Amino acid sequence: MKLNPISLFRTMTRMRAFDEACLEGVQTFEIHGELHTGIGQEAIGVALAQSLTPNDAVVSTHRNHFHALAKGVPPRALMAEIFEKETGLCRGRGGHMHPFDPEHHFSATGIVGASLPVALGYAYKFKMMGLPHIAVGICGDGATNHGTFHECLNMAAAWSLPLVCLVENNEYAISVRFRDVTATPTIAERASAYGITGRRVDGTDVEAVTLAFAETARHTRKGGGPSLLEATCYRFRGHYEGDHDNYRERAEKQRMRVEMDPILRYRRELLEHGAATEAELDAIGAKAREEMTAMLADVRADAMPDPAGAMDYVFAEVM
Amino acid sequence: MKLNPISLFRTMTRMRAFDEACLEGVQTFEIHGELHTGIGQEAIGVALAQSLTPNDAVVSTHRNHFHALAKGVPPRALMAEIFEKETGLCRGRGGHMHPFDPEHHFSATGIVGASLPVALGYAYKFKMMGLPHIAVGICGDGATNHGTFHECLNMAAAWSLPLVCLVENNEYAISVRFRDVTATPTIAERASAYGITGRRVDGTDVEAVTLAFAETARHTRKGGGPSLLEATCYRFRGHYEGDHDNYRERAEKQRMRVEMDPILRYRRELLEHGAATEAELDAIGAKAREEMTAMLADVRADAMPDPAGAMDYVFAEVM
Amino acid sequence: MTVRKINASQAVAESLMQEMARDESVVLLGEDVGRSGGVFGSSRDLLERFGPMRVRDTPISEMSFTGMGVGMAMAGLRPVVEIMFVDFMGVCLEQIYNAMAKIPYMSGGRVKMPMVIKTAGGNIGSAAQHSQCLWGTFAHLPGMHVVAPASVRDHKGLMAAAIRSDNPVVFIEHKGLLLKKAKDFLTGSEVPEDAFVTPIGKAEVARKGNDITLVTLSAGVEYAMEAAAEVAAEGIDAEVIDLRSIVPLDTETVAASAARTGRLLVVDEDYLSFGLSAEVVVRVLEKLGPTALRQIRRHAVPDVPIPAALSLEEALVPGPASIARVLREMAAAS
Amino acid sequence: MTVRKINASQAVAESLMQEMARDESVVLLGEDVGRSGGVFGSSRDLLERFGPMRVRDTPISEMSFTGMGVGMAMAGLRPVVEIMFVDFMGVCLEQIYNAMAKIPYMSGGRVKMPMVIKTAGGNIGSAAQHSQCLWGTFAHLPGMHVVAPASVRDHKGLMAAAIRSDNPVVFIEHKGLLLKKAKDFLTGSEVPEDAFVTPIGKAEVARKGNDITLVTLSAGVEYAMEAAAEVAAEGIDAEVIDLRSIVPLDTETVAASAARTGRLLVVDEDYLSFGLSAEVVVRVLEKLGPTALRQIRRHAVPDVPIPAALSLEEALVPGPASIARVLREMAAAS
Ligand SMILES: Cc1ncc(C[n+]2csc(CCOP(=O)(O)OP(=O)(O)O)c2C)c(N)n1
Ligand SMILES: Cc1ncc(C[n+]2csc(CCOP(=O)(O)OP(=O)(O)O)c2C)c(N)n1
Ligand SMILES: [Mg+2]
Ligand SMILES: [Mg+2]
Repeated sequence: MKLNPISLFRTMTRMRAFDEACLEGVQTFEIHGELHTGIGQEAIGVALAQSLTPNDAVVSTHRNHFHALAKGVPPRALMAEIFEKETGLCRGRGGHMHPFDPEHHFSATGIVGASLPVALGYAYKFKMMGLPHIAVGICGDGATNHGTFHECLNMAAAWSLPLVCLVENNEYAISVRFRDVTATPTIAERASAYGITGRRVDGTDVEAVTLAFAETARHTRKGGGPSLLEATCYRFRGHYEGDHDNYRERAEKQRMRVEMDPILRYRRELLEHGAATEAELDAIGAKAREEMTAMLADVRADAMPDPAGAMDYVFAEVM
Repeated sequence: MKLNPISLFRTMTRMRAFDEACLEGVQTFEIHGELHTGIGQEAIGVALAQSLTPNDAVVSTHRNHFHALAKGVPPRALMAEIFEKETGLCRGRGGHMHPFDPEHHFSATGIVGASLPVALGYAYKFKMMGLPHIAVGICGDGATNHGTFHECLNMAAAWSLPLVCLVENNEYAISVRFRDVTATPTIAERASAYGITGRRVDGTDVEAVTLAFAETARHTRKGGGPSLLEATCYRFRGHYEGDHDNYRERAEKQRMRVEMDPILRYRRELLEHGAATEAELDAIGAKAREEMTAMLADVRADAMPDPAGAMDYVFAEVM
Repeated sequence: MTVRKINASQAVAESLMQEMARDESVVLLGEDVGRSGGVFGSSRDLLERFGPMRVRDTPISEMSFTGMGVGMAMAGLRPVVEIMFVDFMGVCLEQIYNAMAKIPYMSGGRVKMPMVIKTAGGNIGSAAQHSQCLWGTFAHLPGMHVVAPASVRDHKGLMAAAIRSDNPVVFIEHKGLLLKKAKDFLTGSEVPEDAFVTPIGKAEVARKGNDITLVTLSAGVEYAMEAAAEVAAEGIDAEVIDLRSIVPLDTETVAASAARTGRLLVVDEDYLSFGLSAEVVVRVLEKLGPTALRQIRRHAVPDVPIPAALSLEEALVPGPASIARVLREMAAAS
Repeated sequence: MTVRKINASQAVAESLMQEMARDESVVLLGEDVGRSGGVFGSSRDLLERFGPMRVRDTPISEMSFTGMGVGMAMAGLRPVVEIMFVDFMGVCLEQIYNAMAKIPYMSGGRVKMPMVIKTAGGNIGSAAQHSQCLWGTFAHLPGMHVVAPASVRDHKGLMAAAIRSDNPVVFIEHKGLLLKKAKDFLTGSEVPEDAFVTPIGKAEVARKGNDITLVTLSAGVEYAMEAAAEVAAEGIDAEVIDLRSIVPLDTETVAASAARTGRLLVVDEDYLSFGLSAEVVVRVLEKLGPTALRQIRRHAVPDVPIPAALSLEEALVPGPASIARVLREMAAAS
């Protein structure tokens, strides 16, 4: 796989700018409820974007924005959905935790542990139809201790379904430390319980995680059965906006924000290797922020859903 | 551990005679609903009986009679419960799938996958109180593909709780073959996903399974954390009485009933080693059947619960 | 069209067979649906005919294979997911009500959910964890249709409707009906051989009558027909309405009858409180006015887990005898 | 006894603290109950005080840690199991209704189940999977008490009652009340410092009135008090009844009021159908006679998943304005 460093950098930067634009809506209460940003976890989103085909399916979690963008969900409609506008992906009914884009085979769920089963359904269909697509089920470290992790990997392996289980291990499930509630030091090693390969990669090293995901996806796409990829990372903000986040040491957070920022890391690397100049990278950042700021302005101008339609869409039209 | 062969043989024989007595109630419709016998799986029951202390806890499944007997639940009250009599362990409210004996720290559930969580609660209490007891959660091969298997072993291992997970692998979950729906050839090997030791033993070899369970229990009792023991076996009758059981080849069933009958096997062994004579073993068998036949007659004479009490026991008396 | 007498489990299996033949996207999955043909035989012969990708025996992983059904439906298939007994819904309700039932709405109508949950309920002496009906539980949670057939004919026609529906449908069979012989059905067991659809949401008047409106469904209809026949000899003329589905609830048909009789009896094999029986009563009052009924009675399982002993179960679960008793009491009271 | 103004999350935390101090067998477990003190702060400071064996942060394994609670209760402890949001009950309902709720009965009274499920419900703009109340769902399934406090005082007293009860109790807090400031409670926020118990099963008349009986609970009480105050100025005198618990349901208090006013309004933040609202109406009619009420109204979430957009949520969920509107309509109608 040939990587385009500038493109990797740009995609990460756009993702972060997207979430930063959303954050503005939290300040103003335009976004109420608990927004979960992916800031700090951009490299994993990029890894997805690099390897998926339009026909692959992705089922994500409460922390889904970057996965949606990676899958090709239109950012404008996604942001409008996060702001719960009638123009949103789901006409403001779903909200930030529940974006559904059937065209791009993307969906998410706000229930931990509920993403893998749905991904399994896509994988089953691909296998049944003999299609060369894969289904990616994404979950956090916390979700891997949910029973569905076991059930889904078992079924996928027993029936050799094209499921890639991508775990974003940011070491915390809200305040609960992974190591305090998990019997093994890594998630990848649990793959052996399903006779599949599990792999762990630094999810803040954009090239490493991109290559690892690409290999994993290729293996599964080629009929190798399901696979498990654990990408380590760190969540930069509270679990949700409004989270007091006093369960993580300030020192830890500060250190991690420097050491594990995928954008900063990659920036340093690109500069070191002379792959880009400061000015070029700054321009990419500025352009991304500009794009998202403009998008935000647009979205803000959109209408909220009309209360008269509150009861629409519960059931499909009768045949 | 010093084994008493005659006692092992007798306990198995009594267990089988117990279930055979119950079978008579099925013919006559005294027992309606779907009775699950353990016939063929006696050796595992004996293994339990040999190693548990009165204060240990056992949480069993739909196929629970032998585990109850092993834990010291009074056979008379158990049989009366299976016949749903007012004299039953649970006054006829529970029935054969739901015997509860708080005095002997025994309970069961008719829901697959629901036994381990409850056992975990006992294990937690033992650890919290610093008691030297263990909790044994029993499940079938089918139940190990349920999410609770993963969740419970993970928690037990993460917190080092005294839980023994005993799996009776009889190769089938009703009609579904273990190998068709399971990603690994054995269950024991899945222990590595929890950093604990898993062991597989021939559950129709009464001495082997007794020793294996004893070692497993000792390890956990001594503070070694949870453990997993897979005991292989074969269910001799249909999943429940009334099951057409046409999903298992007749030839397979016939062969297994010979090769994997723990009582026959042990009988041959005892005779070969001159540990007992045919006459002695026959007498043990006859005595067990006599005992259970008499018990059955007693139970049959017991009253059914009075309909007037149908609403009792939903709630505890108000404080 | 050829019509034969068959039993309810055959009717379901036949409907599945025909719908699967008709539409390649229909897939059946669940425990023991394949090699065994279903613990009640309601998926017999399907594995042989359609193979293991379309008739899938699953491990005991209800939460995940229910969610797998959700994913299949989103991917364009029409999954029928069997949860063997309705009592087990506690292990997979999450995917049923938070995903299957809500995704059409949450997606702003962009995603259809043509999925059927096929399950068996009812009391046949199987104690607290293998009895129950629980249609009230599903019905309280918005976004799914809830169907419970009574007649053999409806087992076939409503299953076809459920499969063809673009809405999620919970299809609750009754174990007692599945085990009943064709010849023993009071509501008849003549079923056309060809595929047909019974529309979801329309109640059926199983017996016309003028004195008391008796509303029920599933096995309750058989019990009610027996009771109604019994009290008819005594001059009590009950109208028996088979709801067929709880969501949608055909208030129209019930209210029209109750307006005539002035007396409403709801017979429900599910738990009494916070369920079907109160809802039917209040829907009728909302339609006819708060003082429109002279008599209101509910006859249901009185908020107690189902006991193992038959002597106790019979004391708690509505049956022909207890229904006849209630009808007599109502007739005597005015 | 010292009385201070505190908010609802403090009241719950204080009650837990006092009950845990009083009885060593009380154990709290759930996600984020320990190091974080609860996502709403309702278990703050408990980990520091009682240590990790009695205040246990769990992995996201609700089915199993709920079952662990069942085992703990059988082993003689008094577990309080937190399911963070009531919406997640679909992953663990099995252990709640098939084990916790039924074991006392299934054991013929031999096993007690002193267990509390502590969870948060209610609509505060969190969309379909993080809103909902679902008390109707629990209440339909027999064997558990279902409590939903409104006043700050009751948050403390009912939690103490739930913990001391030998029966399983589902304790549903309302996210909106947990986030509300002490000074903003219309029902007051004065709470005694010492431990006390509010009996489960007795409704409270939050506001006396003669024209309309308004029955509600949880945050609905605050909304109703606001609405009642508003329409009082227009000469409409509503009696507001805070049910406090759904199981047991205090029909006595409701019926006594409705007998006086002849007009019954049930305000329910849970889904409309097959839930609390119809049950209250029918219980009253069963007590007072089928034609005892001049007016019957239900105001609840009209069987639709909760939408994300506030503009839509507000159109669906009962609030002070919509309640006032219904009260006016009722007053105008007769
Ligand atoms: C079944 C369920 N339990 C609990 C929650 C509440 N909750 C939302 S996110 C979360 C933590 C998830 O942790 P992890 O899987 O590691 O994902 P992360 O937030 O770290 O990305 C919890 C407990 C939920 N949504 N669903
Ligand atoms: C959650 C749940 N799903 C399905 C069932 C129905 N059922 C009862 S026993 C059983 C098979 C269990 O297989 P296994 O665990 O291997 O135990 P065995 O019967 O072989 O002893 C099934 C599917 C159930 N009781 N609970
Ligand atoms: Mg995490
Ligand atoms: Mg088995």
